[in-house]
Amino acid sequence: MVPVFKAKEDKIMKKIINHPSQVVDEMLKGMLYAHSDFLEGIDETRVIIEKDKQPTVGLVSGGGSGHEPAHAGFVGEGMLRAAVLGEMFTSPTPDQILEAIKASDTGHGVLLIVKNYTGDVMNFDMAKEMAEMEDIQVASVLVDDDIAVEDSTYTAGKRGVAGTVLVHKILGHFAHEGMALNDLKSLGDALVTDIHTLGVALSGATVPEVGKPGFHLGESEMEYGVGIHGEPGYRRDTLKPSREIAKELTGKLMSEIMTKKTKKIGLLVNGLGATPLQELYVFYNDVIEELAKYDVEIVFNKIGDFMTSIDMTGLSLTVIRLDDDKRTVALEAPVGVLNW
Amino acid sequence: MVPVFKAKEDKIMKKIINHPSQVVDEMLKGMLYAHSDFLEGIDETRVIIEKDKQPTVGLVSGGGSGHEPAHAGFVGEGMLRAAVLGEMFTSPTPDQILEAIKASDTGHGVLLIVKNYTGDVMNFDMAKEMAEMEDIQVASVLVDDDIAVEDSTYTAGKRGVAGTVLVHKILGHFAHEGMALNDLKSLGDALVTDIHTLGVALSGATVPEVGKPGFHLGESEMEYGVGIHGEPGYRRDTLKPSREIAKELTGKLMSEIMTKKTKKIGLLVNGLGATPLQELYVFYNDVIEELAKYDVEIVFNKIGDFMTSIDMTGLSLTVIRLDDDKRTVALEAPVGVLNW
Amino acid sequence: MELTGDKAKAWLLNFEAKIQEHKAYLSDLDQAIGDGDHGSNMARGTEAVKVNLEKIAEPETAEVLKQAAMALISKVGGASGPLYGSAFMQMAKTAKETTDIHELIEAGLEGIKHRGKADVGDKTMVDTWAPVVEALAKDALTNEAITQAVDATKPLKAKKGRASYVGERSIGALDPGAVSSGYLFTALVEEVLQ
Amino acid sequence: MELTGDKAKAWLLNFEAKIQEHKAYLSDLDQAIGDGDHGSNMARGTEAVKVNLEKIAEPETAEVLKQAAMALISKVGGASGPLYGSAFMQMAKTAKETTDIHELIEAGLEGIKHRGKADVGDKTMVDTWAPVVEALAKDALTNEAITQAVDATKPLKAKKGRASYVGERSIGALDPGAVSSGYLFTALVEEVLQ
Ligand SMILES: Nc1ncnc2c1ncn2[C@@H]1O[C@H](COP(=O)(O)OP(=O)(O)O)[C@@H](O)[C@H]1O
Ligand SMILES: Nc1ncnc2c1ncn2[C@@H]1O[C@H](COP(=O)(O)OP(=O)(O)O)[C@@H](O)[C@H]1O
Ligand SMILES: [Mg+2]
Ligand SMILES: [Mg+2]
Ligand SMILES: [Mg+2]
Ligand SMILES: [Mg+2]
Repeated sequence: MVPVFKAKEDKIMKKIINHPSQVVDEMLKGMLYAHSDFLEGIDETRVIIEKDKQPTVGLVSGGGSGHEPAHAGFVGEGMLRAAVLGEMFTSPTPDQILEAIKASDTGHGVLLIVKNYTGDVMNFDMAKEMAEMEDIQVASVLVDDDIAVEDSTYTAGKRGVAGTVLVHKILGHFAHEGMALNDLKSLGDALVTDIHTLGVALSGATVPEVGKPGFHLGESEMEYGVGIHGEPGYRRDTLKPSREIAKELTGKLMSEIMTKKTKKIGLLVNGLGATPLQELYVFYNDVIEELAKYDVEIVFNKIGDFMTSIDMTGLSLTVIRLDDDKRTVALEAPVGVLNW
Repeated sequence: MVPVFKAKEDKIMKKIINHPSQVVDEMLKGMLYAHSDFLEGIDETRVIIEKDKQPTVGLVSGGGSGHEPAHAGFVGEGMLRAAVLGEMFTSPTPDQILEAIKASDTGHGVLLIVKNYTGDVMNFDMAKEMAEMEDIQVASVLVDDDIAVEDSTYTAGKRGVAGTVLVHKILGHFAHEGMALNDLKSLGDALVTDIHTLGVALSGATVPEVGKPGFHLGESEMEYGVGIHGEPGYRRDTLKPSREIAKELTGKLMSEIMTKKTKKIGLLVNGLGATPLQELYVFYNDVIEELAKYDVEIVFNKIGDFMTSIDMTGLSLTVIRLDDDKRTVALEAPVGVLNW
Repeated sequence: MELTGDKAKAWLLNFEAKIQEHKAYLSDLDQAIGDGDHGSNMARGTEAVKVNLEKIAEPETAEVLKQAAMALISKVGGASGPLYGSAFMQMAKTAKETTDIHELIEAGLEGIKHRGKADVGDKTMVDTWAPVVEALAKDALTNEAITQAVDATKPLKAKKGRASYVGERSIGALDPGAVSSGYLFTALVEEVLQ
Repeated sequence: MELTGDKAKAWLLNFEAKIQEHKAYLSDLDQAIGDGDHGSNMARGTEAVKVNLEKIAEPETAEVLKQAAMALISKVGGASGPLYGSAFMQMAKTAKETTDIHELIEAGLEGIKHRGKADVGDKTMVDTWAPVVEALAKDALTNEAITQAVDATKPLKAKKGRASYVGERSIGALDPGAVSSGYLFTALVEEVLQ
């Protein structure tokens, strides 16, 4: 019996797990035990899929584990058809994605929603090529909402973070309404250009198999612009009051979204895993007061943990352009998933 | 500008807040900004209440803040009519509770759902007496699900913890169906004897105004039987694998619930605030495997953060007896609240 | 001895000052066997008492006690709010008939016992109030008597309130509510009895 | 020089051993400019390669390379899985026509470039593979040449993959994929070329 998990540097990792290498599989088993009324697994894979598949385009998403409730918590009627779970913070492999695609297709094709990371893009691309060889229609939408990262030919481009969940919800609604694959793809491609996110961290995330935080922040430090895998951000600073964090994030996000003369927006305040809900609301209060400076109407909001980074403390703010009311309707539509 | 919050011993508290003394009010403002479509506040109080009040018994709950989403996250159609928010970890005052009672009454009376702490009991009692003087029918149900605490005439009795949320849901459903106050009270009194909870902590919670954790656990320590305000538990131990924690908690809880020849149960795995959802599922997996030893059917489950203790890492497991299918129906019924 | 309105006001303002001074100490005591908020709870409450009392130009005993009760009930919360609140509410009611200090404090003690169902020896504020009432009956309340009552909570095992959860581990610690009540009565000695 | 089936198998088993030995080092390199999983990704993948290869009694070059590709594609994930996987898949396809080592590795490089769109100088595994292909063309692949190629990634600024997020801060660090590719080619030198 190994009662404690010695990490590097002999630090003990405080987690309720059995063994670092078993976390993903045991979590998956736990999910299937808990939600077998409407979800099932696919043998020999780490795919979680709806039991009851409507004859519509199937939305498949996924990525590394560690972002729970993303993505399995969003599988169900009106959102995703299947989620593919990779190793912790590591994209799933093409064969697993392929199984999810095959099982999700009802003859209407499959839409992949992929977060923009080199690994995810390549693995989903390979799966798409394999599925096409099996004559399944597949399209994909790439989400790259994280404006902390420069988008240029000299980088891998912006990352996909919490805004991905809004893409799941909006496209999931239209798929559920019977929209065709091509139309979903065009709608999705336009949508992702209207979603922008910025995150801050107060501490790094600890991958169980690594055993120590991905980065270390000093006792009075925070970092602006972190990614959801412990990617470093654009600035390290002393810990600031919520009001100032709200000011910095809304400022950057609004200047991005106002390039399109936006009149209506939606907000997503996303906890990164270990942040109390009370802090998300304190922060939301500051965001709203900050937004009084802008001539925009807030027509949608969502506050909670949606795209986490294991046990990171911090949050992200997502702003989505909602001038097209159809998007808002899609966001507000009832849905049969666990964690929306 | 005070960028960092110096706590006692000059440790800096890492929270996304503005000032420790403003957390509750700013959180409340954030909630009201976010959810004004169906929730409203009552001026000069910290009460959050449904806008649209059906002509039924109104359920009022509340307690200290720091347990978010409890209780405001459970206000809405089919659950609570109003939540009264106290200071952090401190029961609200009778005058605030009275306002909630007055605003919740539609002539069918008000049912108070109170967690069993001396402070909560006395403040809600005083409010009840005041309301009765204003000719409002008021009954109350006391929740004391925490079996970590001895129940004897020599203690304040068992504490009310995460199981309270199940009481909200079940009684909320029947209130919504039009059940009368007296019947709700009897049903509730019976119900609370069938709900049992045990918690474990891997770290203490930090009340913003205190600035340091309520208790300190060593690098490789955990504590069994903690309360949701940092009350100490029944045993401190070295950190154990999830499987063993599941064994200890299910063992104690099942021996409590099996005194009634239970055949059907429901499970609630509740994160205490800073525990990643992935760990809750790993733990749920172990609970299910542990329960194979017992001749019971699991007919309901819920996994997530429901009754937190600010930023405590750890979880609680609640077992509820569901031999009466009406309870299960009530738990499964759709509901118009934020965080169920 | 009589509690005039002026004396009542002076007493409670003195109490407020003592609570503010010892706020951190009270919370530390509560941290050890409770949840660490007794200092901030009492500070919040007595500050509200002060605000209410400062509005009263011509203090009248029952009114002073009632304003204190209202402030404590509506600002403290937790266990101590209803307890101190009930004590002052009972005192206010009694003050309509008599302003004898012994009878008033005795009424306060009844208010606490009625609300909290605690008895002497349960390691609560009752363990300060009860000996104080006895001493007042003999006209013999001194700071020494108060300190002695407060200190006597140390060896007790808590049977009521949050401290009862720690069981045996409460032995050896002072009860925070007994200590804050101690300040109430030292203030009484200073402003009224001396 | 020809890559026989036996040599191919020996090469990949040697590669597996090197990866397992340097697993922690590879993850540490990745921690500095990426997400710290390159060691465990490659360890998981090459272990699967070993399992697949041990099942082959009479190794045939194309089959060995294909089995390696399948294992890498289905077990690694992340960025390195599809990249190494595509490399071996291209090598397997080419091996049906020629088993010349230079041509095989060149095909592998094409697979990586096609999949990852990276070029020489982007601070990726391409910066190991490209000089190796050139050296093989001149029949001059040595451990020194490999080390030189790997070390040359240090001063580069990452333009592809996760390391590109850290921008300037990637300068001065070795690229983990370049290092793991270095082990691949040292294994080639040891098992095939010497
Ligand atoms: N049932 C009771 N009767 C009398 N006094 C009590 C009772 N329960 C608690 N107390 C007193 O209240 C004090 C704690 O008050 P406080 O910390 O403000 O409230 P809480 O326990 O709700 O945090 C205890 O030290 C004790 O003196
Ligand atoms: N576009 C690319 N082309 C070639 N190699 C790449 C590319 N992107 C990343 N790499 C290589 O992959 C390595 C990282 O692999 P790994 O850590 O396993 O995957 P991930 O970045 O998904 O965590 C990098 O060190 C680099 O050598
Ligand atoms: Mg990775
Ligand atoms: Mg308290
Ligand atoms: Mg207290
Ligand atoms: Mg990596």
